[in-house]
Amino acid sequence: MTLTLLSFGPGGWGSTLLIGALMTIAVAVTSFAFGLVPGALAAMASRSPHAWLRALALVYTTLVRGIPELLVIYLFFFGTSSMIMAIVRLSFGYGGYIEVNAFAIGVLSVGLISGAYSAEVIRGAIASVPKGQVEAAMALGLKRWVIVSRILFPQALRVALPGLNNVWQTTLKDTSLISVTGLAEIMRSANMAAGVTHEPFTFYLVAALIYLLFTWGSARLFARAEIFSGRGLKEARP
Amino acid sequence: MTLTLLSFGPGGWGSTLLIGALMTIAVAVTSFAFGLVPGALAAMASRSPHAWLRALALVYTTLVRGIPELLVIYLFFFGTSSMIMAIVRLSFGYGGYIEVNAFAIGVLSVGLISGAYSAEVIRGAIASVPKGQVEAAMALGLKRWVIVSRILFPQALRVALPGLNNVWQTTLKDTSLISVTGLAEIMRSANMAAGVTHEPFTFYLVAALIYLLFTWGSARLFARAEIFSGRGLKEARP
Amino acid sequence: MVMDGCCLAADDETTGPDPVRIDRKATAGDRDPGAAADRETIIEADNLEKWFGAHKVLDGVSLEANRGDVIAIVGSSGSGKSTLLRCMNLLETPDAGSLRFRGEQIAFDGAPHERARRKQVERLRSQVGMVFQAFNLWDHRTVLENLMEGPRFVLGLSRREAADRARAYLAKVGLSGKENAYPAHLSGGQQQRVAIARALAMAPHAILFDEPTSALDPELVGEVLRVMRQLAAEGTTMVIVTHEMAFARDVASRLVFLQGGRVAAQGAPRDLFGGGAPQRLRDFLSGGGERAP
Amino acid sequence: MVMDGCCLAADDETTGPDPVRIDRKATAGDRDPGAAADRETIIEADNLEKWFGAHKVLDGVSLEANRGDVIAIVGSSGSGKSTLLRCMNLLETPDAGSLRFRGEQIAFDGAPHERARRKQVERLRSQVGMVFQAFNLWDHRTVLENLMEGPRFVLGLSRREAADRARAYLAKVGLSGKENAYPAHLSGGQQQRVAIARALAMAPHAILFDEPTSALDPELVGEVLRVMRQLAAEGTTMVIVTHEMAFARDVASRLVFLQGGRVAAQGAPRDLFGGGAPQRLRDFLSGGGERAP
Repeated sequence: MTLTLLSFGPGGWGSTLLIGALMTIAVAVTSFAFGLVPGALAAMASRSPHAWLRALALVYTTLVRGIPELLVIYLFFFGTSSMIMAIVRLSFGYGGYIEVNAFAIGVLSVGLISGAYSAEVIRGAIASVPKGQVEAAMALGLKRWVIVSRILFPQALRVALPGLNNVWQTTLKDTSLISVTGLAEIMRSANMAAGVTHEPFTFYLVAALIYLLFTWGSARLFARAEIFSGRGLKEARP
Repeated sequence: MTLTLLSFGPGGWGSTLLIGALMTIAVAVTSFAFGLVPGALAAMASRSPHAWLRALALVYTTLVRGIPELLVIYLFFFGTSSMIMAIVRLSFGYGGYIEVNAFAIGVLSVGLISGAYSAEVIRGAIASVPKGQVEAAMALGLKRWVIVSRILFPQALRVALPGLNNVWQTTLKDTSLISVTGLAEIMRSANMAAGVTHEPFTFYLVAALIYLLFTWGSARLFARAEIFSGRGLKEARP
Repeated sequence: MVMDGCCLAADDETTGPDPVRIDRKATAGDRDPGAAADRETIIEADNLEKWFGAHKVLDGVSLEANRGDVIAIVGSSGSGKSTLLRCMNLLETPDAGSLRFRGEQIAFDGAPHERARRKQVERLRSQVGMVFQAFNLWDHRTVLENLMEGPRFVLGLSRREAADRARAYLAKVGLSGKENAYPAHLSGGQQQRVAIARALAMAPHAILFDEPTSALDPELVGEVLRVMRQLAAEGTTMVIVTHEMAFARDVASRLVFLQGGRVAAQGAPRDLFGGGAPQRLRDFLSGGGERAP
Repeated sequence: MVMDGCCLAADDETTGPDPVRIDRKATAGDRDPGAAADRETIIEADNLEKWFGAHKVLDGVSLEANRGDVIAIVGSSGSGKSTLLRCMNLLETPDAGSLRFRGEQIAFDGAPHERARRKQVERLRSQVGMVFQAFNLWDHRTVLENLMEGPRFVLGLSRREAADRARAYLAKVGLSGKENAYPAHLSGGQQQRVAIARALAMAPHAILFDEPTSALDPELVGEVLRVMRQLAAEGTTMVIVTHEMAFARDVASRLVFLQGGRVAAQGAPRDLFGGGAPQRLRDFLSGGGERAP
């Protein structure tokens, strides 16, 4: 019976779950990548000589990290729709309810959460690059962007990878919370299947296995990236 | 109007929110404390000479950390109620629906999540205590539990506190997910108020502020504990 | 720098004002009315073997420490001298051989009654002090608390009794006034003296010293050796792994030279530092070993 | 150990087979058909001042490096010698004074046109090589890539041209065959020679050396000094902060002695190492300074 429920044929939820799994990957990758932007900006701001930039970075990371992820999503969901409705009402006089795009809200909110954690990882990684590595590049007359892209970034990435792996895993899991906005990712798909079939445990278990598959697979990718970026280190001697 | 909504009088949601906030603290503290038990056990198991104990600890932490928190709660909620219903049906022949206690399920699931993260913190903290500190105690003939409670534990705690602070903050936020089981903590209270008043943004904002207050307050407590446990370190010289 | 400092410290030991330049055996005999052969045997290690993986660190070492003995164990690094010392209070468990403490056979790992064995080992350890190279003071406790821990929780003294005893031994190593300091705020030499006081506070039958001055800056070696010299003069039974040859020659009643996990030579320092030493010990003494004078 | 090794290296420098025992000024004059006074001035620092917080590190230092000069800057630690060197390619920005590079005035921080200033500083730096005490090779790039980075991204050479040039300079410092090694797999001496080749690959008008042998094990100092000696013999303009007095005496055309952020003495090494030195320099040379012979 369980196998029938999970099949791809009629009466089976296989295709619903598959589409949900793909949607989860899409949201997670987009959110994580999008989150690297505020993350990198906040990391740079926290190393800035300007106190207000440092304060801004601190407020961003502290606020986002101190509020439950689910609440951040709710705030964005209702905040954005209220704001858009207000704008539309003022501009066009239309006062009805406007549904905002769940994918966009999801990426925005989960991405900003992800960014708050990336910021700390990136900040630490940049700080870990010895000053002399950059000075040697400056002494050759290399331009600033060459130094950042070819010296600072590759060396910081090496240190950042384990931390970014953690942030990625958290982001992947956080996408499950977007299910509350109605986006049909794997969690929402399992929800629906559970509600219709009255077999919640089965479907949540399948969803859990899919998440484990994702975290296991991405951990392997990160491990490879770490080996690659660690080339040239003493321990990596052939 | 917002002030009326938040007041403690009739038509105000003040008392609902207050009770929700207190419930959040109760669940969070209980879950965190309960989580220290599997956390400490897994930490010890991961240092055990027995391979199967190490494997068990690894499976526990990997599984729980790889599955979204919300899903862990769902699994426990539906898993436990199915199990209890099955037992009751087999024992007493009663086949109706049995609601399990939401507080208990919440503490059980969030506590086990918390424990998976505590495990890593505790393991690292124990490993950080220099071997010589324990050997010096053994050389005096101190009994094992005296060494653990008076030498190993206080020194490990010092190292563990920042990590435990992180775990605590995550646990506090994770309690918001228990709202899906119907437990009236702050998130659920805000949900209800939002649904009745159609002012979701206001109530989610209030809930967010309450969480920030909690994280800020507990961070201060942890900072004090760190200063206290750091006495005797070189940097702490008066 | 290192060699200079070391030589200075050693010079200090041999030429400085020193009231205790005596033949240890003779003094011990003087204090003990019986003949030397009658003195109680504290620790008796017989044919100890110890493997670390595929490497045999101890290859059948026997050693007997009688009351009042000051035994210096010397040898190059890797000769097994620290392992031998650590076996003597079972911080390392020997793989073969036997160990007797005041005549009582000590069981090793795998003994039938694990609980009984552990109790026996704890009892043995409480009667044999140990001073480590890295001091190993508990850095979350004050100096006084470091000294009180053993008397309170092993000997069962009250907090007040333990504190009184701790203060007495702290005075003995010249550190009165440091009761409430934390170890991290003391110099290395002071820390090691506290560690010696911690061992003394248990009133042990013998004290094992595992390279007690090797982690110290050269200028701090002297203060620790002075305390050890005083203990020797008072008849304390001591087994000392050391690189301080001048100290070993002056203070030890017996010198044990380990090489490759075996006792390559042993005897009175007078004899071994004279012409009577085997060639390989002479090689070691003439600078082949580390920090030899 | 440290002192011994250092002295050995210095001995090696003075007594070893050495084809380049020459008066630098004279040779420079020989190569350059004009008179010494006509030689081009590469770097001209005038009355530089630098504060670190409330501490004045440079207190009005002037220094002129002409083409072919080998200037050794000596002085005890804290005398400001590294800061002076780092000011000369604006790794540190002086607080007062002026700096000219081949006659062109270099603007400091706070100049009206920040963008123009940065371009000028980058141009200056590309024409002045720098060798650091800690080598500062990029450890995520191979040796060859370390040498290619500047030629490719500053001088605009193609990948192939940069690789050819890199190989040539690698051969010059005696490290052919190490092209694909990563810095972490080389000895300190080899790393420093790669760092020198990295500076040379930019064909700079001058190279600044910031204590190039201070981070090296004593037995590796010689190989780096040998390369620097060869560069000097070829007429490379060099400014060297160093503690290697024997090397400074033999190779430098001019010795600059810094004390408390001021030039306390300068002149030909022959004169300063002879009787003509002021008392404080003689004190420094006779062992007051670190690692002086």
